[in-house]
Amino acid sequence: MQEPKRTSSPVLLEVKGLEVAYGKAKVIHGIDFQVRQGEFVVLLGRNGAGKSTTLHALCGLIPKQAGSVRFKDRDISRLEPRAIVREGIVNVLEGHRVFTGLTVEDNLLIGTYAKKSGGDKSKLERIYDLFPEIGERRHQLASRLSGGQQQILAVGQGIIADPQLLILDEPSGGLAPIVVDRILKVAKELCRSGIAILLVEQLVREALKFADYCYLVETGRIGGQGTSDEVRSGELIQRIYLGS
Amino acid sequence: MAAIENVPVPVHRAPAAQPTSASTSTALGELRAEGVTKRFGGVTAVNKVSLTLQPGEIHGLIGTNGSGKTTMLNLLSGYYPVDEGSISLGGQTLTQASVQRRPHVGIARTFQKPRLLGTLSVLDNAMLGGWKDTGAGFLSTAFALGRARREDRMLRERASELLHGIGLGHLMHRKANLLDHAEQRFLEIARGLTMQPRFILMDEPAGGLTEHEIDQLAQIITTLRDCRVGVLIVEHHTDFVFRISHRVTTLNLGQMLKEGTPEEVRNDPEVIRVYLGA
Amino acid sequence: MLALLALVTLPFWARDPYQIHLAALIASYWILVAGLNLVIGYTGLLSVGHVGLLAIGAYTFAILSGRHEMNPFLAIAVAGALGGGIGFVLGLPSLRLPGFYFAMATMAFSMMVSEFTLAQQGLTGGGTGLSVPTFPKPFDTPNGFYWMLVGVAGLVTWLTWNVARLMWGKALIAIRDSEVAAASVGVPIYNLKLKVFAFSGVVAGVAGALFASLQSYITPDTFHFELGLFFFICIVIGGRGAILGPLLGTIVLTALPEMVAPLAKFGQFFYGALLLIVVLLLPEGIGNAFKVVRERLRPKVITKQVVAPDLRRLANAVRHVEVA
Amino acid sequence: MLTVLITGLATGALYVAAALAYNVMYSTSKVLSVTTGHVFMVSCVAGAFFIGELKLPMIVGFLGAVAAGIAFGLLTEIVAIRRVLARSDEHLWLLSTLALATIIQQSIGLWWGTEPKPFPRLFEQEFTSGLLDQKYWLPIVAVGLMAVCMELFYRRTLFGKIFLAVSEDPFAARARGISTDRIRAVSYAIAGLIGGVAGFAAGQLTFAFFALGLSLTLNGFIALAVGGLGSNLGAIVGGITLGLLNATATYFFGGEYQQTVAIGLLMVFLLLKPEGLFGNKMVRHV
Amino acid sequence: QEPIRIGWLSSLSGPLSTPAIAENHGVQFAVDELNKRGGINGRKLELITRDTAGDPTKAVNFANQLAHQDKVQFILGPLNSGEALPTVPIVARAGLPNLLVTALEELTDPVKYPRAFRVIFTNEQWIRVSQNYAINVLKRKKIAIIGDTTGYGTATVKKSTEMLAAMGIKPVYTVLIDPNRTTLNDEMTKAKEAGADIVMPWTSSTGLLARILNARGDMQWDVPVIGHSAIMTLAIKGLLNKPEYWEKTYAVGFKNMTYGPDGKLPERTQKLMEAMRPRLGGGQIDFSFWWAAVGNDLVGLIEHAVKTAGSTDPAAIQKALENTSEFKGYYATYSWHSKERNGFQDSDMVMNVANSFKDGSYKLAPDQ
Ligand SMILES: Nc1ncnc2c1ncn2[C@@H]1O[C@H](COP(=O)(O)OP(=O)(O)OP(=O)(O)O)[C@@H](O)[C@H]1O
Ligand SMILES: Nc1ncnc2c1ncn2[C@@H]1O[C@H](COP(=O)(O)OP(=O)(O)OP(=O)(O)O)[C@@H](O)[C@H]1O
Ligand SMILES: [Mg+2]
Ligand SMILES: [Mg+2]
Repeated sequence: MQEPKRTSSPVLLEVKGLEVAYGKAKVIHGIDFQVRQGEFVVLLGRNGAGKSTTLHALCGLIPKQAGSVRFKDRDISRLEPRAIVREGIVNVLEGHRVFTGLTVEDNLLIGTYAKKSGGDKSKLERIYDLFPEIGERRHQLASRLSGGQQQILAVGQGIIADPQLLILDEPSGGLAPIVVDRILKVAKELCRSGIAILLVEQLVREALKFADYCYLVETGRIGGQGTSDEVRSGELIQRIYLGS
Repeated sequence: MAAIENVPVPVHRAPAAQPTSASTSTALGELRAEGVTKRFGGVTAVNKVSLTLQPGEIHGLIGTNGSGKTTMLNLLSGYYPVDEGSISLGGQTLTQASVQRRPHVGIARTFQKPRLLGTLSVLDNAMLGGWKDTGAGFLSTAFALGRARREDRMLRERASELLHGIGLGHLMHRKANLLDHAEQRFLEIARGLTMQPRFILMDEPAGGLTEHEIDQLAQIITTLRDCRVGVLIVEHHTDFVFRISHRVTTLNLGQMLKEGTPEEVRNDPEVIRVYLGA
Repeated sequence: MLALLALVTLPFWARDPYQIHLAALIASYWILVAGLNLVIGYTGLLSVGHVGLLAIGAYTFAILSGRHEMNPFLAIAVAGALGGGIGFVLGLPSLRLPGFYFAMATMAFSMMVSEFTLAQQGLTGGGTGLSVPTFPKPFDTPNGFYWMLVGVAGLVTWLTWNVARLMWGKALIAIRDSEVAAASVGVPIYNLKLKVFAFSGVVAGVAGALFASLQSYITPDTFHFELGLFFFICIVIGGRGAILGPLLGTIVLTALPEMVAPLAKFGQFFYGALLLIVVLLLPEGIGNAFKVVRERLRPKVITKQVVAPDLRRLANAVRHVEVA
Repeated sequence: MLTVLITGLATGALYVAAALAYNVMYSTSKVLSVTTGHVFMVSCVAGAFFIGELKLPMIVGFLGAVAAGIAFGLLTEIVAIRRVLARSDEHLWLLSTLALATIIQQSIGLWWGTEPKPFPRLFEQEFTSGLLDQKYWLPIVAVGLMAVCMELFYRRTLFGKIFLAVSEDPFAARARGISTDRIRAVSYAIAGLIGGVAGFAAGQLTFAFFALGLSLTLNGFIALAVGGLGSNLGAIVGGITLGLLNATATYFFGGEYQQTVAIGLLMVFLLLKPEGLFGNKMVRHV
Repeated sequence: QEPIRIGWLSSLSGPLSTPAIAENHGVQFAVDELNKRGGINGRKLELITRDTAGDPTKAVNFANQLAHQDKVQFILGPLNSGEALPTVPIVARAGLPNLLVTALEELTDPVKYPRAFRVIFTNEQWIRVSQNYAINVLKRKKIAIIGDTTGYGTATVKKSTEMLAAMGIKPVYTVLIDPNRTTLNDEMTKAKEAGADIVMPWTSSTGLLARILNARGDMQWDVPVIGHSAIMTLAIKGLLNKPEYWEKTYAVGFKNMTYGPDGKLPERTQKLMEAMRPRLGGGQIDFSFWWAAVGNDLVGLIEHAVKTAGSTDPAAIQKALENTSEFKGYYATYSWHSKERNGFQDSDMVMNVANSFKDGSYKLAPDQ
């Protein structure tokens, strides 16, 4: 379908006919979507629709059954996760998944590991400025952090890896409204600075407020798409709210 | 089935419990925390917070990340000893009572990250919630004496009723690690309810749920309220909290910021500044 | 059911007493493993030292019924009691230790026992060991004794099966997988651990007595540390949280060395090799092998269905709290 | 008495090395491999074979022995660990590593013989030099050096943290661009290196003996438990303590109760301090 | 003509494997020779070997397996007392003749185990000969006893202490040591301080024995050492810091495997050696040859018994062995009778010089 107000900037990530199964149980039945350079894309859809699975698959974390993933016009479907991270795709997993046995600072350093400049402390300060609440606790074990603080740390871990495509899987999980707002603002900032964002969110309203373009995932398929304004105004929004 | 109506509540049978008195008195009593403080090394996670939870009340506990909500819950459910202040239920003090004692006086809780037993079935997980009502010792269990079997059956019925009620009836025999996120949350609540608690403390029950599922959660919680169960909700889904709570307490940096009706709290400039945002 | 029949009638179709002996040996091991299974497989306590309790049971029986002519059945009871008692005393402090430190405690215990049996020549005959009497009629023949063993094994299995299927089983698994969850529903963790461990001690003591009588002679080398590891592995290879699996594990691991026996001095080597192959082929453990295969053949399709509460029913289920 | 101390230190050094090897493997895989002690045996036998039988120069023999150790470390990871960890969360690794240990010990027994064989003298030295004899200080120095190197390795590089990350949440680690299998292999190679060097250095003390492995596996584990899983400082203190305890126990109580006394004391200590000397303290659970 | 089946319980791997392997050579050789000669009364011999790896439980299983599944007519071994203690009663219950190659006294009993015949010396004989040499020949009375913490070690230390006590001698120093101890300097120092003028180690662990000698040498203490015969094996030589550390070391050996003054062995022994040499690689023999000799005698005795009994009927075999007197084996001369199951005479034992090992045999110790 033709998409009027979508940015015309070149395609950064293109997923075509992606299919994934856990064991024999197929959960993704051919998903296609695009992320363009400097674009802020959001995937919406109810629990278990297959959003996270899609993201895992395109990052090479779980095997794909079919489909291709192209990034910067290179086929990365066969690459292993390390290579994909080096290509510049970083996935912030859902559910504040940080390394609780390490200190906050070490967690961030891990974030930089894949880069050539693995382990340089220079970028830390930037993160601490963005998120003072973890800056205060930089030498604490991550296990001592509150759930939300861990979620913030996870996002920080993603940002410090300075990706070209930052994937945020339900970053709002366990965050105070004001913090959600801040995180999404930060994402928007990154977006402006040229980093594409691929967001998965349950907070539809907030997500649409920041996103440029939106896909609706319904049980392993793309159920609909459009620019945020189209979605807000169109009938799609109902299906999203009903959780289809 | 009929059995359900005349299932006894064998609190008096509970191993380490003489609280027939306790349970009846708590039936009217309220869960009360007075000026509780908790420090972790340098951090003061909770600082002189007071809070009361009536039977049949829905109480919202909100606050920025790291403001001490979960810690407060852990204090009420006994995971941490309080450094200062006291916790009591219907006049009976719980300040020293261990985690294991809380269920016996009727306090249940759920966790920010669901804590289910992945290898067990949904039903078994739910049944486990009723442990406090089993008095059967090791031997009577090993020899499957009448009592052990009776208690097992009783809890089985109780749990399956609850699961049907909460909407997991169709998953009764699925392994818990195959549930997806929402189902896990609901199962945790079911497990808490099998305890037949006077009060249930929920840590971010709506976390990661869709609007639709949150509505269902709201219905469940209001039903509990109608059954005179006191519910404490720690939540960041503010409109959800404001919608169903009678009263809301706001924490900030471990301290009480505002306590009042949803209306009052929602419109409180401080709360808006530090928590809700514009 | 059929298997049970086969077991009981084994003496009638077994080709020779050797097979009976092997079956009897497996039974005596299983008696211990069944009890240990509650400790390791269900409660998740990594005990590698039960060989020590086995030794205690064995020596108690040998000394009482051998040297002091005590009635064998009484002697077994004493052996069990002693095993339980010592298990209890061992558990009292060591069950407070987390995971691997507990394993180390049990390991230390078994080493101490073996040094003790070596050093206390007056009591245990030291390196020369003790001969162990057989049981009175009708258990004095290999077949009779085999039936006795199967009987005891059956009883113990039934006991553990009860524990596993009723509330205790769930509580134990809760302790294994999430002490936090266990505590939150009021499970007195330490208390349960202690009881289960003591029970496994009793069973180990009884197993020791029977094992000793089967061996007819015991020396400290009979109870080498690897035997303790062996019991642990029987359970692990069988798969935790089940009873059939560990039983299979015990059978396989006991039978393997006999199969490679004709290889004489290469036997040990091939034993190791076979073990490795078993693990690599069935990383989920023998017990789960069937399940895995079944899921390969007929994968469960997880049907998604929107969670829809039935509030009336919920209200009923909750409200009769007040009714009571 | 001084002899007791020195011999205690020397054997203690071996236990330290074993505990260090445990640590590095555990840090990536949460596995306490039964083959830990056998690494020492392999390298020790290899050393004796290269220098003693093939008459190769000392340095070549040393490199060969260490290479053997590393190779065996890698073998352990590839054969006994990788698949098992990928497929099940149970303690099956105990079985797989035990099986591998049995295999290696038996094959060495068949090839090398079941009698201890001499380990060549590495440096010219009179045997009458008593406590200054190389068989004591070689292991002590070698292990000391390695301990320092490990510490630097953990301090200077990101690896210490990476290891922990891999063991705690492999999936998340991979999402962060860490190739977990490779990292785990590295850690096992390092363990092989430690075992290789220590096994070679202690050769004159232990002789090249096929059954060397298990007792090292056990004592190393005890030392580790005392020091606290995951702490290298703990490994050092624990190992030395155990070595001294063993020696003095024999000295004062004779052999009968050597283990009992040594381990008994350690147990008492553990009960007072359950997380071990330097194990990390309570972490937040809820 | 169905074959005569012989069960052979040997610990080919694990502890004591060296003598086991040597004996195994002998048994195999003798069986093959016999079969070449057409077997016994036309019946071939079939040897069924089981490796018990020194584990009693395995030994028990295999004893049952051989007796009941493989239906053997004879059982040889096992070697290790810890294994033999449980297997002997089992074999006895199965009513099979059992030729023992284990020194522990308790194993023979004409009443309890009428068909168990010991083919080698008993512990007591062994200790007696050693102590006799120490006390009466070397004139040493301040004895230090060292044993290992295994069953054998503890038992033997106990026994020898009792036997000394019977002679009114109390050891000046006694210690039990874990076989994998890495150094014995402090134990030896203590022994010296205790004023010992002879050291008697009872352990079959060559490592431990070598360490004792090394400690003695390193502290330049010229005390004689008399102990377990493993102290004479070639394995020791390599483990010694210096060759001369092997001097003043003696152990029990056997008349038939000892070089006479003319530097020759008894020619029966020599013949056997030459016959076996090709199988052993042709070169010099590098293990104590007497084990191979014992292996041969085991088979020789079976032949003798079956021929005398005219069948393999266990009862008849028992009779035949009971009435054996002065059966000249390679290793020793055996006689049993209805009340005696230990067929080995003291007179077959002599003391050897440890470092005199040559081509499988030893030189006679001085002053005998
Ligand atoms: N490890 C797994 N094994 C088997 N099935 C799985 C696994 N992980 C997820 N699934 C199933 O795959 C489907 C998609 O899951 P996924 O987590 O991708 O959904 P989602 O859209 O991310 O939902 P959420 O909003 O909860 O994150 C669900 O039905 C889930 O049950
Ligand atoms: N065990 C602990 N050790 C050290 N600090 C802790 C511990 N538990 C909590 N804290 C600190 O106490 C503060 C409150 O934590 P808590 O988990 O109660 O916050 P919260 O209100 O639940 O936040 P969130 O909404 O993100 O879950 C946090 O700053 C946290 O770092
Ligand atoms: Mg998801
Ligand atoms: Mg929280």
